[in-house]
Amino acid sequence: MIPVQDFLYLAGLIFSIGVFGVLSRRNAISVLMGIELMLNAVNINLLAFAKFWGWTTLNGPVFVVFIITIAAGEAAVALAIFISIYRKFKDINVDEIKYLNH
Amino acid sequence: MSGSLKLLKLINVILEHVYKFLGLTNPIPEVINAFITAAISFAVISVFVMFLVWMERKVSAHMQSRIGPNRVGPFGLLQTLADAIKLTTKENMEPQKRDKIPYFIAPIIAFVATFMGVVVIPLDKGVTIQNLNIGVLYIIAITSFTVIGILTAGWSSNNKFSLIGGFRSAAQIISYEIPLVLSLVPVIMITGTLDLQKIVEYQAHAGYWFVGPQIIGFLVFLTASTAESNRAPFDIPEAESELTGGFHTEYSGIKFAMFFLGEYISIIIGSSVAVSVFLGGWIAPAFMNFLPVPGFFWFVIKVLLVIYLIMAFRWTFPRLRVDQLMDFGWKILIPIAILNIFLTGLWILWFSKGV
Amino acid sequence: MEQFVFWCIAIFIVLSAFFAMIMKNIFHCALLLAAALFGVAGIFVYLGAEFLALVQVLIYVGAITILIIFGIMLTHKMMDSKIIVMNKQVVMSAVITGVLGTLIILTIYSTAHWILPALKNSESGYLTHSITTASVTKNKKVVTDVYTLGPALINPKKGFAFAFELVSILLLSVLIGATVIARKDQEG
Amino acid sequence: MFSIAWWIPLLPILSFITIVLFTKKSKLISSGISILVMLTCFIFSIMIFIRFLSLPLSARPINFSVPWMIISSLHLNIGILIDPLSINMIVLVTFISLLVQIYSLGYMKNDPRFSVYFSYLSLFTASMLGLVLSNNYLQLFIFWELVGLCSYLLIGFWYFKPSAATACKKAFVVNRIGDFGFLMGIITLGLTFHAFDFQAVHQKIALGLNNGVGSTAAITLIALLLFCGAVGKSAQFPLHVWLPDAMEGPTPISALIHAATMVAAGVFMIARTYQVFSASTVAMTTVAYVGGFTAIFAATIALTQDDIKRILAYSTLSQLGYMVLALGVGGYTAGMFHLTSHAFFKALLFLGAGSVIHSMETNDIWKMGGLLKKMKVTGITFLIAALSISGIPPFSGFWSKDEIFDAIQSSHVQGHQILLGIAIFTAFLTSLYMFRLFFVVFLGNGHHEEDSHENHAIHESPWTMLVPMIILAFMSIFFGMINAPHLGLYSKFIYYGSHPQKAPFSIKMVLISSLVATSGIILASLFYWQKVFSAKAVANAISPIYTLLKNKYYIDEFYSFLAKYFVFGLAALCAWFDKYVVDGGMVDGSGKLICAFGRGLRKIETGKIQNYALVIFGAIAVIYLIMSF
Repeated sequence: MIPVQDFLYLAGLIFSIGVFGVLSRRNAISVLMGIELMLNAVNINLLAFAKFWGWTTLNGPVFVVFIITIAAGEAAVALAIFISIYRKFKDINVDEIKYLNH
Repeated sequence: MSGSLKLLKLINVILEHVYKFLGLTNPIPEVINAFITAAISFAVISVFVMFLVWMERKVSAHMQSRIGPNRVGPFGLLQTLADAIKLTTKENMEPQKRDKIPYFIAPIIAFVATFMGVVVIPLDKGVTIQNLNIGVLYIIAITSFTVIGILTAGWSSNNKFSLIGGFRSAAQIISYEIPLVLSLVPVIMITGTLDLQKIVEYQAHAGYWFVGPQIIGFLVFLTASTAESNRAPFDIPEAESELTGGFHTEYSGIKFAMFFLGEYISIIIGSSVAVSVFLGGWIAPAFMNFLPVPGFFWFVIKVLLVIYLIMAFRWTFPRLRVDQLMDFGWKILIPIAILNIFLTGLWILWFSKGV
Repeated sequence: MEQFVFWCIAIFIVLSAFFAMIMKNIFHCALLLAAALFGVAGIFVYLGAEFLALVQVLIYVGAITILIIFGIMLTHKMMDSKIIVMNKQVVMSAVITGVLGTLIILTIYSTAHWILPALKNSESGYLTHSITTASVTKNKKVVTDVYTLGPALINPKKGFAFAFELVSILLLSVLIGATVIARKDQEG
Repeated sequence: MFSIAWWIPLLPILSFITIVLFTKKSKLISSGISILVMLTCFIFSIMIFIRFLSLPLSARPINFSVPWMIISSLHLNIGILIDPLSINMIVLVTFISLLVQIYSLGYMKNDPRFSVYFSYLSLFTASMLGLVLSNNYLQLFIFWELVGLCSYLLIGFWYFKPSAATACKKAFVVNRIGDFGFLMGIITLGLTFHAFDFQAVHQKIALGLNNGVGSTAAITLIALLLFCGAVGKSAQFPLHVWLPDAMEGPTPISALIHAATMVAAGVFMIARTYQVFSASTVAMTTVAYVGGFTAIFAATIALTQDDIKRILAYSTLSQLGYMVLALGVGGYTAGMFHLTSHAFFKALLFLGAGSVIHSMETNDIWKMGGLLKKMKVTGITFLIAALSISGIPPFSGFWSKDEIFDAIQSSHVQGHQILLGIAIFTAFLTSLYMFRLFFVVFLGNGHHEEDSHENHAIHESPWTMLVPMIILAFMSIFFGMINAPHLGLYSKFIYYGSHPQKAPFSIKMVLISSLVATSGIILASLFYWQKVFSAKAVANAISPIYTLLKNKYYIDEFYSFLAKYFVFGLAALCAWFDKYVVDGGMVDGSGKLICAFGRGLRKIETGKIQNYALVIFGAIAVIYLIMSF
């Protein structure tokens, strides 16, 4: 039996790494990757708590399903936006695209 | 208890003795067991693939009124073995500006991802390498890894033909994954399980194969799985006339062999799933019930028949253009599959009122 | 043994994720991300949610990563790894992330002793009452089964039917929206 | 049956809309619609009148009221009040309007904006009818302003003439001054009585006078503010300057609006709100003196003018002064009676003048002369009207004017003897200037040369113009007789209070007024017909006074002076304040302050999303740190 805090430590680490990526990467796609990592950390947390509630409630897994779904949608839209930005600026570095009303 | 199961049991018993001899105790034997099972499966599958390659060449020769390989071994049966030896001993040519690590792991990913699907295939009643209660989903999920291998191969080769091939392949596999899954959904709705073993048992219990009521699903699945394994007429990713060899243009020797192997394994897995889900798996046809052969035999026969069908496609249909391919997947297969789900849902509601 | 494998996977995930965030070649980053997400699927298996593990593999590894790789390929030239990948606030963000991560771990460490036993003991205790239960089941091990998860998703009374429908509408709009945004402008 | 009254203002509005939107292209259809509608309205008015006569006293007046809007406790209605006063007005307005529209067929024949002219006439008539039928103050005010708008449009009908454009602006602005007071009065009234319906307000006033609820001071204030409106609209002394200039409009307009109907709206309004006025002695006295002063003041100016329409305009002023005077001294019936009879003969005078102008194409009386021979119908009808306005018995002007004299005689207003003297002297002046006009235009030989009119030989006007004039001449002769002594039909119909009140008829007054009128005529004939005396000699003898009169007492110049040094000075002060204190200090200052803030804050708005995210996560970390200790 693995104690729940081990999962929580792991999730915390993944979350921090994701935050670091979001804050420091120039490339928009890397930022998106960071966000995906953060979402995954949350998923781990949700499932860990659900498990240690003794699966008395399905809220955790259901939320995980929703998060995964929404993450997929988010990734699709984000990449569509990146591609259309790339067509316009020939660049998808977040710190250089300041004005979107060109 | 059928023969093949006895065989597996026997392997296990022998292994246990070996462990005892080596003085090992649990839980390490589980791990080693897994490795050994994998090795055996790999060997069996490899031999089977060699046979399939021979078979494909024979089938194509037959369809084109040729003789086909006939020099090495009886009926040229050992021709593939010779080819395999040639491939593995060949000099490993690599592009100078390749992206080293991805270039190296790409064929491994592609091969391993496909090969992992073998785990849940129900060879006979109760005989599966590792039965999962969500087997169908497992196969679909695991095989989707292949795309990463293909994309990595295309990208890391630093060759625009490879890249375009990889692109097309990825787009095609992702697109056809949807009708593939959707065509399986009606059966899952009827049986109420994702376990391949249980699906086959349901057919045995019900007395009919799902190819009957789910003929639409079967056809969609067959088409989609053909496309999934990049076979003609859906072999756009490696269209020789346009892209030379597609994503594996820059691969040679053993690495090329792994892609090649992966493709054939994916055919085998697709056919196995088709057989398990739609063609009754290990169940003997009604009129041949009396024959004293194990279910394993029927399973292999059915798989070979389906593979023959897929091979026949290759020499029957012309290759589709890339936009036709996408249109076919999105505008024909998916709507048909969704309609099929809908009709099945109505059918289920009709026969089990008040569920 | 179990714990050992778990920590192996955990270290694998953390290292993959970390290198995915600092590597220069973004394509390698994407591959490492895929590895990390695959590892997370393994963690899901450890948590007893095999179904969700497979969903994770199918969607994150099979779809999102591939989408990301597509995005990379459409917006980058091959092998252009010589660019600066970090922005100017990298030190600041490293500090903040470090502080945040340390705080999270410290919090877990300091609360684990008293909150986790409470969680364990509360399986039939008072804490359960305060939670809207999607589908309470006596059988502790069936959660990974689609039989319980499916009704929990679409049961209109106890489940998440409304959220489910909302998500389906969201997905539809994503489908259309992404197509519209990414389509080349029809000039003229 | 009385609900057809709704259609009386509505039909002309519909006709206006139809003409403007659909039939503008066709002169025939446009004028046809307009005249037919007016005929219908006239018939409706007569029907209402006849039906009303048969109603018992207890059933009067008839009040239709529908809710318009409800603002908490304030219920605003829109409605129609049918009583003798409004019946008198609708019959009069529809009748004059009908005749003027027929007349306009001939007069405006060659105007390119013929259809527009008729649409304006329809709109004006609708507004005027709505005004006289209103059953509450707010509705009255709305139509009051609409009437003002129509007046503006019609004075400026020939907007390409600079003088017309100026005149319409002047009329509008001057009227706004009066209307401002009027609106203030209505607001004060609403605040005092919490009601706008005539009947409700008047009942409250009656009750308040008995119970001491509404203070007399408040009522005086309201009455004086309301009177401001009447001063503006009926062109009483300080605000009279717009009416002579308004003669720049087409002559039928002058006849309809600036002689017979619209200018009478002020008088009508005083009569309509008579309960308010009669509750305040101060207000009544003010009204009486303003009216009396306007009467003699305008009459003296009229003596010296050269423009035929201006003479008539000042005459109108003078006669309006009479009406206001009559109302001020308590002669409710006399005022309204004079209003009605004046409408006939003044409209006739204007139409006659229009006929003359139509053929002479000039307004200067000294360029005319001897027209009686060439324009017999015009000349005779004009003579009838002149006799009527001068108060020669038995023309209708005589009866109404005599009624006013009697009312002044028997009033209790302080100094009514002075007012009576003014009135009688004005009557003398009236006949003097009127026959000066008549003799010069129709009998004198004039200064014009026959040759210069070869191209358009002086001719009688077409029948469309003559028929209305003949009808009006008939009315000018006989209308007054309905209120002759011992007959008194009018007095029995329109009266203030609970029973008909008629000033005692005195033979002495009749003799005096007839004598005065006749002497005026004789004096005029001596000067301008027989040329026994020279007008110029007299003018030279009293040169300063003549110049003063000729220049209309320099009222316009005085107003210009006021405007230039007082209003413009104030405006310049305001402009300075607005420019440097409001704009410079407050508006620009606040803007500059915000800009300065913005410049400061812009530094942290980098537009880089990661900067923001850094701040957010940094903040989270800091909060986290704080919370954990």
